[in-house]
Amino acid sequence: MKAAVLVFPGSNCDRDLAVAFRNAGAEVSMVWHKDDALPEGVDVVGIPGGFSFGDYLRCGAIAARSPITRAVIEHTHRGGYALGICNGFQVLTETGILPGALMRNAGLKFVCKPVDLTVETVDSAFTAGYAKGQGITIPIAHHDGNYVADADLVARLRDEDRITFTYRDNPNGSVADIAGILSENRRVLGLMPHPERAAEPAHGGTDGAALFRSLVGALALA
Amino acid sequence: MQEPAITDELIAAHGLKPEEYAEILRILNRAPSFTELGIFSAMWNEHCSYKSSKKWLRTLHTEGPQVICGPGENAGVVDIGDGQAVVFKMESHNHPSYIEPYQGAATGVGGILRDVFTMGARPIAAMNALSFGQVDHPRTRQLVHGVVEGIGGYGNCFGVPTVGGEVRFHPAYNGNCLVNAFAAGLADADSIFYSAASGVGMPVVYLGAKTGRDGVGGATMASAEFDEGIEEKRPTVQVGDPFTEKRLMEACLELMASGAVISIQDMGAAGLTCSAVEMGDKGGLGIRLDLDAVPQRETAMTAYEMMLSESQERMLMVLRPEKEAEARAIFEKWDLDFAIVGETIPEDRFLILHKGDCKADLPLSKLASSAPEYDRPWVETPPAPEMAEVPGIDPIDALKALIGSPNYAAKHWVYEQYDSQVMADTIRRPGLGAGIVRVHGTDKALAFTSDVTPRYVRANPVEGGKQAVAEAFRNLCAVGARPLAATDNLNFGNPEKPEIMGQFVGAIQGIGEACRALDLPIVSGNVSLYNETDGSPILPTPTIGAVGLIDHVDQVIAGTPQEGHLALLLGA
Amino acid sequence: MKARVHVMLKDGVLDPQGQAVAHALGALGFEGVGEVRQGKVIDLDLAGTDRAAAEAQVREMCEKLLANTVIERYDIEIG
Amino acid sequence: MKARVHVMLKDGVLDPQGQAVAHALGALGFEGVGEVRQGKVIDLDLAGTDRAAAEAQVREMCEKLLANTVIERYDIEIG
Ligand SMILES: Nc1ncnc2c1ncn2[C@@H]1O[C@H](COP(=O)(O)OP(=O)(O)O)[C@@H](O)[C@H]1O
Repeated sequence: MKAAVLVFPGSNCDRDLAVAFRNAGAEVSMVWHKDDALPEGVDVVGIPGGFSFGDYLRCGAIAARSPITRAVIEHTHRGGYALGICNGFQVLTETGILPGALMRNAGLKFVCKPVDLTVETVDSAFTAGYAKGQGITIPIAHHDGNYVADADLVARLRDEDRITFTYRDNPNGSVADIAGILSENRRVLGLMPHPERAAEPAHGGTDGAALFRSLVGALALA
Repeated sequence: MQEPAITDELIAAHGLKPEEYAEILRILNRAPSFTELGIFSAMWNEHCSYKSSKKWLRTLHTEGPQVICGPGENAGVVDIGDGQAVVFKMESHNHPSYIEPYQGAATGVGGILRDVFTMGARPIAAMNALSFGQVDHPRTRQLVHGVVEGIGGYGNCFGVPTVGGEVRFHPAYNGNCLVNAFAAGLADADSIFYSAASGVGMPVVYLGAKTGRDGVGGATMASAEFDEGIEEKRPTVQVGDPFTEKRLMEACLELMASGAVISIQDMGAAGLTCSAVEMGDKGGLGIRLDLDAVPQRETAMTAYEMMLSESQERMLMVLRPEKEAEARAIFEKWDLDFAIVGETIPEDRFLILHKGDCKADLPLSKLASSAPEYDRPWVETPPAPEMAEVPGIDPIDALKALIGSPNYAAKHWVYEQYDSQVMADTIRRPGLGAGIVRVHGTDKALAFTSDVTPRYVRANPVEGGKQAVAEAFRNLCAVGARPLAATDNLNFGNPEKPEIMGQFVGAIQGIGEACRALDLPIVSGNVSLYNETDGSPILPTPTIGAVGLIDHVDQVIAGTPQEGHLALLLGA
Repeated sequence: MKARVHVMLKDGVLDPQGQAVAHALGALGFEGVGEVRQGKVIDLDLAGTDRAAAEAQVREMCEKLLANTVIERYDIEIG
Repeated sequence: MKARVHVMLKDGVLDPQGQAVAHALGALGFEGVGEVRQGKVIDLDLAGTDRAAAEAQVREMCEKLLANTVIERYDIEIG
């Protein structure tokens, strides 16, 4: 199973994401934002957390227009998998690969702490390793994680079972407590919490590990 | 452009005393030019020269088998085994943070991170020790919000986990808050980079962001007491750009790995001046700078402005000439400026050329070494008055009062605004004593703490100094770490007052004694004096930042107390 | 030529920053402050002298980068 | 009454956001883009009908809260 982790000049969770993929058994290559193609045979693209371009203008906005991101858009159009965490989720909404937008937290402050989530669907390669309704604890660390979508979009996400995680105690004002969503074909996941920071016992919790394990497992079989 | 004539007012405005100016005349055997005056004022102000504190800093305990590099470089370097080293330092940004809390605190974090990666270390942990005025003082709320947001804004974007710190409130800080920022990085023990230039005719290279008029005169301000005129000094605050700093760090680490770097120095206060003089002086060489080649953000900048600019996110390097193309390509990859701005020369000269004119021609070694050094008069702090009888109070009420006081309340409002887990190696987040970060890819970990209790230091500087060291030492032991070494950030009032100087001397004596007794060498540090407003000083605040080693993460003493656990009281 | 772009949240999208400003103004004792909305202003220096061409170019910049049209609207002044 | 406030970094103060936007526009192929500065725009709904009084009030808001006059300047339009 081959994963590619994008590196924008201000990415700072790129190494963390690569470690989590590797520990789950994936072969990982790091891909520079100025490249215009993904390496041959990539199964999943990881878009890491951080501040891709300083988060200037809007979080993820400049990264979403980078040469490598055009290649990611094509990859997802071909049915390829992608995982965007935190800033990566912001990049995915800015490209339009995922619907909605992420705004400044309702409390206006950066928030870093572990939060309790509910697993809303297990019908995806990312979440197959959890149980539906399971409570998990994963850290967040963001300033702009307030997911906005109009009522129609929220209804559609619900009807199509595309909400993967919800907050139990909403830390940022997200509509419908949404913490993560899937694309229509269920192959692209964007989420604000950082599963790669809860993937080893040393992190003080391992609830995030199942995400990488089930993804790598599913794609290795595919 | 015509440079202003040197007048007594101009000399005073540069923070130089008449006798200091007389010394300049003696060294040069002529009057300095305006640019030269600026250079002297930058090199000789308290902030760069440590002229009031040097004598006492020499008495500290700074050595030990674990110490690879003690005070004198950008940061201290300590062996952690397996060919690795931890590089750390703490530094204040008090005055800028009081004037513009967000940017002042942010650029303080930026400065300390640069100190660490200049030495070849990737920053892996940060802390911040903050002292504010009374909670209900009109300025406090804005300062707390701005400072905390600024620290988070910079550190979070840069990508370093903030794992500890302190927050205190006391009326003595009403007019002068303290912002002390700590950073630690990880490096291979055999590839530490130092500032001493070597070799004649080697290119001097400017790296990073462009130069603007930011903070011209800021180093002078940082050492001046606040007064009514503060409004006019405002434009000396700079804006930080953590995104550029992140790129600068990645580019520098790549550059160091390429073998292109002979020596490197970050541009802090009075950037180009201090960094160039230090590289030349430590290498026993002269430096020539051609200012026309300096990347500039603004038009029509003068030599004076460029030499004193405090624009952030810049470095100066002496390059191996055969590596130029490779080095340039690295900086282009990260979209940063790379410009050859001069070279090392054999003569003892600091030569500044601009638009075909020689703007400064100074004996370089004298600039660095002949800064005045003062043995300021001091008086021993008299014993604190006897405490009044402690009122009889119900223990539970007393506990409630303590927990409810801002100084002992939970600090999560502060540290939850800091990313404490980026890099995915944080083992213990802020909130319970020392923070712990794993050494990436190993089972080792490093513990970090920052401590001082200023009211103890005021009551008895020697004992208060000892106590700060002892508390830091205990905080490390309490998580299972072996204390390795420490850094100090000595914040005091006006050293020209004998009673303040007495606090300073006493605290250093206490810190020195405790460090010797516990074998905890001080490997880096920073002194911030003149923390006074309208003559009223802060509490003496010698912050101690300490680092400990944990051989295996399994040895971390963690866990939160639970019902049924046994409580033991250890020690005297 | 100079261009100025305003990017504001669309009506109906909650503006937490604007709300916080309104709240803070109230706390400072300013009276009669109703709704507050906060947005971005971007000033651009452009080469060229053709106003219509400049406006078309800036519009394209807004669509491609400066605004997130899912939640934001923009207006352009060529000055 | 409506008021619009622009808050911009003073000339000469580094504007990292503006720089990043200029760079991104260049990378997207937009030509002839010189300096870019980014600031805030704040729209306020005010009670009262006296323009001069409104302007004075908004000026006070700027000095006290909306702008950080150490590094920012502001201008006010009463509309
Ligand atoms: N400014 C700060 N930044 C980060 N962490 C902080 C800060 N202030 C306090 N903390 C953290 O909060 C916890 C409690 O701090 P403190 O009240 O000083 O107690 P302690 O005596 O345990 O250090 C510690 O873990 C400390 O690191």
